[in-house]
Amino acid sequence: MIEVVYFAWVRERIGLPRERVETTARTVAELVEELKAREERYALAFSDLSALRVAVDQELTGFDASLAGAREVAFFPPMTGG
Amino acid sequence: MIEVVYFAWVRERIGLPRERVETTARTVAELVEELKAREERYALAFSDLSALRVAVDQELTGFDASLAGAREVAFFPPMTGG
Amino acid sequence: MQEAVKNRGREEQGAGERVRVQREDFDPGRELDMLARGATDIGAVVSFTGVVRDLPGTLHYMEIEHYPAMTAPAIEAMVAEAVGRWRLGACRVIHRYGRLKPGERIMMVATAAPHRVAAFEAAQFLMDYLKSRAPFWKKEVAAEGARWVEARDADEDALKRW
Amino acid sequence: MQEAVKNRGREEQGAGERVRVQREDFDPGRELDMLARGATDIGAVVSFTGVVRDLPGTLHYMEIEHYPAMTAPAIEAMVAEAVGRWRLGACRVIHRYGRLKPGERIMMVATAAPHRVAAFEAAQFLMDYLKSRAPFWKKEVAAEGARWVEARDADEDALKRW
Repeated sequence: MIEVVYFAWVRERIGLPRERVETTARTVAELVEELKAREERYALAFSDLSALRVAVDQELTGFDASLAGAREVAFFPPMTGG
Repeated sequence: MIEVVYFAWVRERIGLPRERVETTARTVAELVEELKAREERYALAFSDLSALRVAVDQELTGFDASLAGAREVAFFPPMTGG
Repeated sequence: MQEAVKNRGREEQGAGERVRVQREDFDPGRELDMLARGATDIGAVVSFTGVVRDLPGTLHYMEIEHYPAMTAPAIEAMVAEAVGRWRLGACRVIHRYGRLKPGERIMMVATAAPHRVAAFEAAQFLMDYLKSRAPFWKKEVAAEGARWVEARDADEDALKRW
Repeated sequence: MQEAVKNRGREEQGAGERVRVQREDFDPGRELDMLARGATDIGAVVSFTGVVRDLPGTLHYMEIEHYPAMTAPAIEAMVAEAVGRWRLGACRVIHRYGRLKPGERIMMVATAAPHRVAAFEAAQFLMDYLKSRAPFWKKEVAAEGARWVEARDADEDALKRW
């Protein structure tokens, strides 16, 4: 079980801020494939990975990052703070 | 007649903050030569022109600047504001 | 000991931490006063304050979303790097979230160092990193509709100089 | 008309001018508040505050001398250039003279612009020019004696980037 969190327009497209996901994915990329296979709104949200950023356990990382031991994965657009 | 003004260590070496000078100098450099010829303290203050800056009528300029129409000449070390 | 008492006094006022993520507004003048206090060997203090712009005059408000579990630790890591790299005597970052109207303050960075170049560079470093690496997202809600502010290539490029 | 009334109100408080050379201290927070007020299209406010350092701990005070007839006009020219070049929405320079103790504020520059890069650059430009082109001279009076602060080559070099 892994906690998956969404922010900004990713959250809006998927329609919820967070969910617990039962997964056997070993990497973020595999998790994304599982999610895209679920429903159209996931496929839409993840259609262009270059427009997305990912954090595993609150650390920015890449889509090839391992999920071994991970408790939380967050997906969001490029940040616009400051 | 021209008003000559001194600041910082130039003022301290010459021993006064300002004075009215009767001069026929056509440039700042000529005025400096006149002043140096006066007394030891002037010669000392003006011994190294590269350590001095000059303003004519409150505008920074060079030692070759003309004194035509000038009312005030100021001599001082490089500025250290901020 | 005296220093400890002073620090406790500051924390009671809720302004002792060097990173704060909050919904409420803040007082830049008070932050600058607190920053220099107690710090030694400071000759230069630089501050940056970000304000909600409303160029076409149609913005109702800006909604700032963030990632609570990540925000403060991510900014704290940036601050630690800036403090070490430019040997800052003091540093403060405050970033708001929630609904902000045009003219309202969004955030503030303040740096204190012995000399001006270090204070300026550290503040710019922090701004560049906050822009592209702190988990905030801005949505503009205007007469024309709502839209998420897009990251600009220039903001990503700005990181390269550090 | 409303703007004129507003400006008159500010000047009565003695803080409306964008360049001030004074013996008295000032309040950076109040200056920042005044700066943004009434200005439009501001997204970024940068401030620099210079403070008297006392690194070896032996400084009694710093004496700042200036050239009254030249100081404000020279700074005003620098501000006019910065405002034009970076299209600043507002700008403020305050510089003190006289006797200042360690920890006291010496001066402040504040710039307001639509974006952060312009506000930062304009503030750095003004600092670099104030350092080497505004007619101020600092004398440090310490336990060991008095000495005029010397200009540094690095300060002169800093002007080249503008």
